[in-house]
Amino acid sequence: MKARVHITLKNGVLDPQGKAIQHALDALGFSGVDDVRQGKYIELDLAETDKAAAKANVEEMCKKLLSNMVIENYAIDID
Amino acid sequence: MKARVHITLKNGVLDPQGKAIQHALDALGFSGVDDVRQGKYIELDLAETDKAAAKANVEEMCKKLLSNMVIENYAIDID
Amino acid sequence: MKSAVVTFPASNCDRDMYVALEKITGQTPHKIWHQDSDIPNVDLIALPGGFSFGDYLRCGAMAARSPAIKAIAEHAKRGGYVIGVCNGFQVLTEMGLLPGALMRNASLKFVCKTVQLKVENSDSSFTNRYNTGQVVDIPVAHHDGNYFADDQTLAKLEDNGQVAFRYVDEKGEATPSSNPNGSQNNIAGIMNERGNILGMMPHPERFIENAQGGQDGRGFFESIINSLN
Amino acid sequence: MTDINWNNSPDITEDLIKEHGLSDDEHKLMLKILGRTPTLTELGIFSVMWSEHCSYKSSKLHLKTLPTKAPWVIHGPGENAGVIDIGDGQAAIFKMESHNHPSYIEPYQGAATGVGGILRDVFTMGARPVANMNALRFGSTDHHKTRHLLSGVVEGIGGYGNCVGVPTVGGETNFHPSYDGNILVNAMTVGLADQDKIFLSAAAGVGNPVIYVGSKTGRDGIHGATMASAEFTEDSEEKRPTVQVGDPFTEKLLIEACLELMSTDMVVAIQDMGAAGLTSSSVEMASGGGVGFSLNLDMVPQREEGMTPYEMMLSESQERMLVVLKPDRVKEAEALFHKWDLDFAVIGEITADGNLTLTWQGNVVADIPTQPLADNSPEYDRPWVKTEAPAVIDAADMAAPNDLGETLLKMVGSANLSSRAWIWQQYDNQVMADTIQMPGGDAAVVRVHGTDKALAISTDCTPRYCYADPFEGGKQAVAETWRNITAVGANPMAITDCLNFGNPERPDIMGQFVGAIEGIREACTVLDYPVISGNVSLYNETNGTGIHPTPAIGGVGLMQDSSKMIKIAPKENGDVILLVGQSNGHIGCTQYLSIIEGREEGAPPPVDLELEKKNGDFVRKHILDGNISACHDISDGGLFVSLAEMAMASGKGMNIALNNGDIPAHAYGFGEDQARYVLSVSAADADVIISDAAETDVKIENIGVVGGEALDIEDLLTISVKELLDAHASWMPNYMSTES
Ligand SMILES: Nc1ncnc2c1ncn2[C@@H]1O[C@H](COP(=O)(O)OP(=O)(O)O)[C@@H](O)[C@H]1O
Ligand SMILES: [Mg+2]
Repeated sequence: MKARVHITLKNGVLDPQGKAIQHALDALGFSGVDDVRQGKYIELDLAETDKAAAKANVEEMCKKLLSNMVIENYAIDID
Repeated sequence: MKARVHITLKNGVLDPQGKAIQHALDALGFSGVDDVRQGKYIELDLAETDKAAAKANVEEMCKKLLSNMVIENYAIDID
Repeated sequence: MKSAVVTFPASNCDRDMYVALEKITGQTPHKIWHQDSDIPNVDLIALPGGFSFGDYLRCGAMAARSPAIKAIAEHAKRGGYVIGVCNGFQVLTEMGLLPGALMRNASLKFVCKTVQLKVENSDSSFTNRYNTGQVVDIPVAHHDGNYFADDQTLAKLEDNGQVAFRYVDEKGEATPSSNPNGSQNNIAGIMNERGNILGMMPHPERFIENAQGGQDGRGFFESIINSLN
Repeated sequence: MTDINWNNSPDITEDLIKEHGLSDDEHKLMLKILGRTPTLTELGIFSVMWSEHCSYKSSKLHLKTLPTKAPWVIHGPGENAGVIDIGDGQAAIFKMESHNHPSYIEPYQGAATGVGGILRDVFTMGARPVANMNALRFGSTDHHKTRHLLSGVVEGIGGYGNCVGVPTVGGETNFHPSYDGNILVNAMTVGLADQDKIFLSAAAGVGNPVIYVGSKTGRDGIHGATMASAEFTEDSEEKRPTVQVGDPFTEKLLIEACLELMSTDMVVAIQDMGAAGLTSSSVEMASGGGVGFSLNLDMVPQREEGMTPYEMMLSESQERMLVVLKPDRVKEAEALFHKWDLDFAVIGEITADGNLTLTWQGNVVADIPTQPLADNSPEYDRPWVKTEAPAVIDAADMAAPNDLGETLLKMVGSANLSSRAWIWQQYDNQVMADTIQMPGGDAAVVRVHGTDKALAISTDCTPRYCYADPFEGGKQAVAETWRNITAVGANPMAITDCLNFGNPERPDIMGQFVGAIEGIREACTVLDYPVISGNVSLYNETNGTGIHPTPAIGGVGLMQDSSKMIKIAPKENGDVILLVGQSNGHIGCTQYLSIIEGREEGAPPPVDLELEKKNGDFVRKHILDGNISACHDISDGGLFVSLAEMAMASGKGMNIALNNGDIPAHAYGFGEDQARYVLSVSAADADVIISDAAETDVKIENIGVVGGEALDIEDLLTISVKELLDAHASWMPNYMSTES
């Protein structure tokens, strides 16, 4: 079973990487980019076969390690 | 219009981060994690209102800046 | 002063910290391996710089979940001194012992150079051998030293005098160009409310003798010794 | 002979052999050594072992002529790195290596894995790495790839070196159009060990276990020959990248684990898996010890599924080592590696028959006698033609610039002479807390931890000299490292070289190679400064245009008392500025000619090695006597640039008056005559030095004093130090922040 986790910065948290990308795109001549935010994308291969159990498990992982709750949000997809 | 870009390592390319995360999860007692791969997730706010045009534009950005075509793949969603 | 230095797998300033503490305290520091859950009874625990777990995922994240961490937190709870330098600062924020987070440098580049720091308040256990407002030279070397906290936290830090060091120019002004990483309010180091835990990005342990380029870092360690007496 | 039975092995066709780059003669030799047709795995092994990269077939003949011995040399070329005696039972171990091609393809990972590779060469011998250096050459600043390559390479070097905790303390950086299609990334590591704890790769002890430690093996870096194996791999959905990705975290663990292992007495032999990974490491260990290796490839830790023996043997996955242990110590060693969270696998044992025997899934897939494979590696005497010596240019034939001040400003703010702080600030140059001379000076200096001693390190090469005259250029590269090391007060001990050239099959290129080697040989001989390790990188060529010949030299010197070390910044106002050496206004091949006149021609400055030695020994003696407070050698840009650099380093001005006789001022000021130094000394010491110079027949002149806010050269120029600093500091940040 595969879990896909998106970790994004909370609103209001400064995103130096996103800002730098936006700047670089601009310099490369890409106009009309109003905002860029960079996050992390993590794919997990799980032995678990039950969807709900997998989700609960990955939720734990996010809280304990994968995301820093002070600055980040996470979203989990299981398939 | 929002574009979401996933940048992932090509198959077979070593992913030191993913490996380290897998290891850390294991050390925290999360069992049954067979593989972890880490990628980037980039959200762009675009002024463009035409979906096809936006996609073509972001595709260019991926090739020119956002992804490293030698070792990474990218995938674009527009909504 | 009895001290201990923690080593995570890819700590790389642990020896430097150890040597500095040994030279300045005249006592041999203890070594704590990240897997140890029993730690020695000491006055000060130092979390050194480096890359703990490769700085993968987030700097200090995996280190903050190591077996030794619980005991370190208990030591802090008992009022024992804890310092985190560079990666150690990142670990302390990841542990939740200090507020805020350290983000990628605004330049997105690793930065290694000597910076000027203003000692914001010489009342603390970590700064009492300096004068308030004194400008000292200390090197930085990091990729993620861009201090971030929400406005409320920031205001609290400032109001409580928890900001220990700030990046400044030679005149002591906290200007944008004297800020090596984009930190909010030019923050280089902070303390907890109780005043027994400090985290800072610059490396005082690298500047303890003139051959290294300066010795302004000594005062930091001497302050801790002083506050124990 | 063992039964070779790999039923998957394809027919070894002529085409397949061609694809593996074996010549007809090499093919015949392979058949003779084996006494039969090879399996695919064997073909792969022969192919990589006999590649230019592993066999040095074009260069061996000439490399043999280099001086490699001195009483203080413990191990010269032939080991993973060279070893010198630095007294008190301690040794310095160092080597430089190229990672040019990978860095052009993928600058970050190419440079990062280059650093990883050279670190392994050094710690595999038992040394703790204490300093990294990097010598970089990029294409023209106008070339559309240069910014991207520069930023990626620097980030990669920092990303790797910073994480493993080894300070990157210096290097050099040039831009020249000859590198447009072939950048050079040369990395050097210096390590320290106790002489009784130096480890070699020669295996011994029939029955001893062979251990694999470090990262798992993937399909990384299986180069040109990939096509041959593609049909045997499961997935072909996407073309496999041949780029290797570095994992500095694992490298750091590997350093600590290996050094811990080597502090015990468990190890018989140890070798990193460098280029050609498992193949070259096992062949070298076996042939070096005159034993055989029997390996069970099923035991190799693998990152990917369905890997074939061919792929496992040719993989260039990083952060891996091969160790032969004493037989009863496997459990202990395993526990040690597990403590550091590293893979540990017994993959075979030492055998008596001298063969590399590989089994996989119950079948023998290769069985090669290693001695003939190693000993019979091809050696070519490639035809070469001597580079014709260019005519000497006379500065008197050249118009003088209108404004010497503006000229100097333009030079210090040029691509090739401006500050490299933008680069070195991305490197942790202080970790380990023993760096006592950081980038920006003549040589980097790191203390030998816990002692009064220190090592001085410098990498140098002036490719434009080498292109004009490989022999003089080769001499100059060696002499410049020697001079830089001298200028900080250290005693130059030995060098490593990294010889970057174009296609050796072209006689003119081969002539450059031969000429440079001759020059290096002569310089090392006269300066008593042996070559103890090195690396050759050929075929740096695109569309028939080769790079400028670039024999990068990495020199290491020793100081007994690190408190005597000096830097380039004058200390006190009123100090006297002395010029040591003969200034002839040599203008050919200079930075002045290139930057100001846009010309690259003429003969390079000749290098009088006896004079180098005399002047250098004189300067060093006075540094060690405590008579000199700052010293800077004169190289790129000549006297005026050296003076400007000293003024910028101290923030103090200078008042200089020249005695240039009938040499035009611009030639005197920007000429690049060799064997020269600028000293800053107290007035009292100046008398001592000048009278000693008279006695020892060293040419010395008092040219002025330190003071004021400007570099003032009487009748010629006045520029404020601030203006100089602005020009010098801003070029690279400005360049990197503008888009191509
Ligand atoms: N790529 C680099 N990395 C680190 N330091 C560098 C690099 N390139 C140049 N430097 C440093 O910049 C200074 C000037 O370099 P260079 O002009 O080559 O010195 P020199 O002429 O004395 O050999 C030296 O201290 C050198 O170590
Ligand atoms: Mg020099």
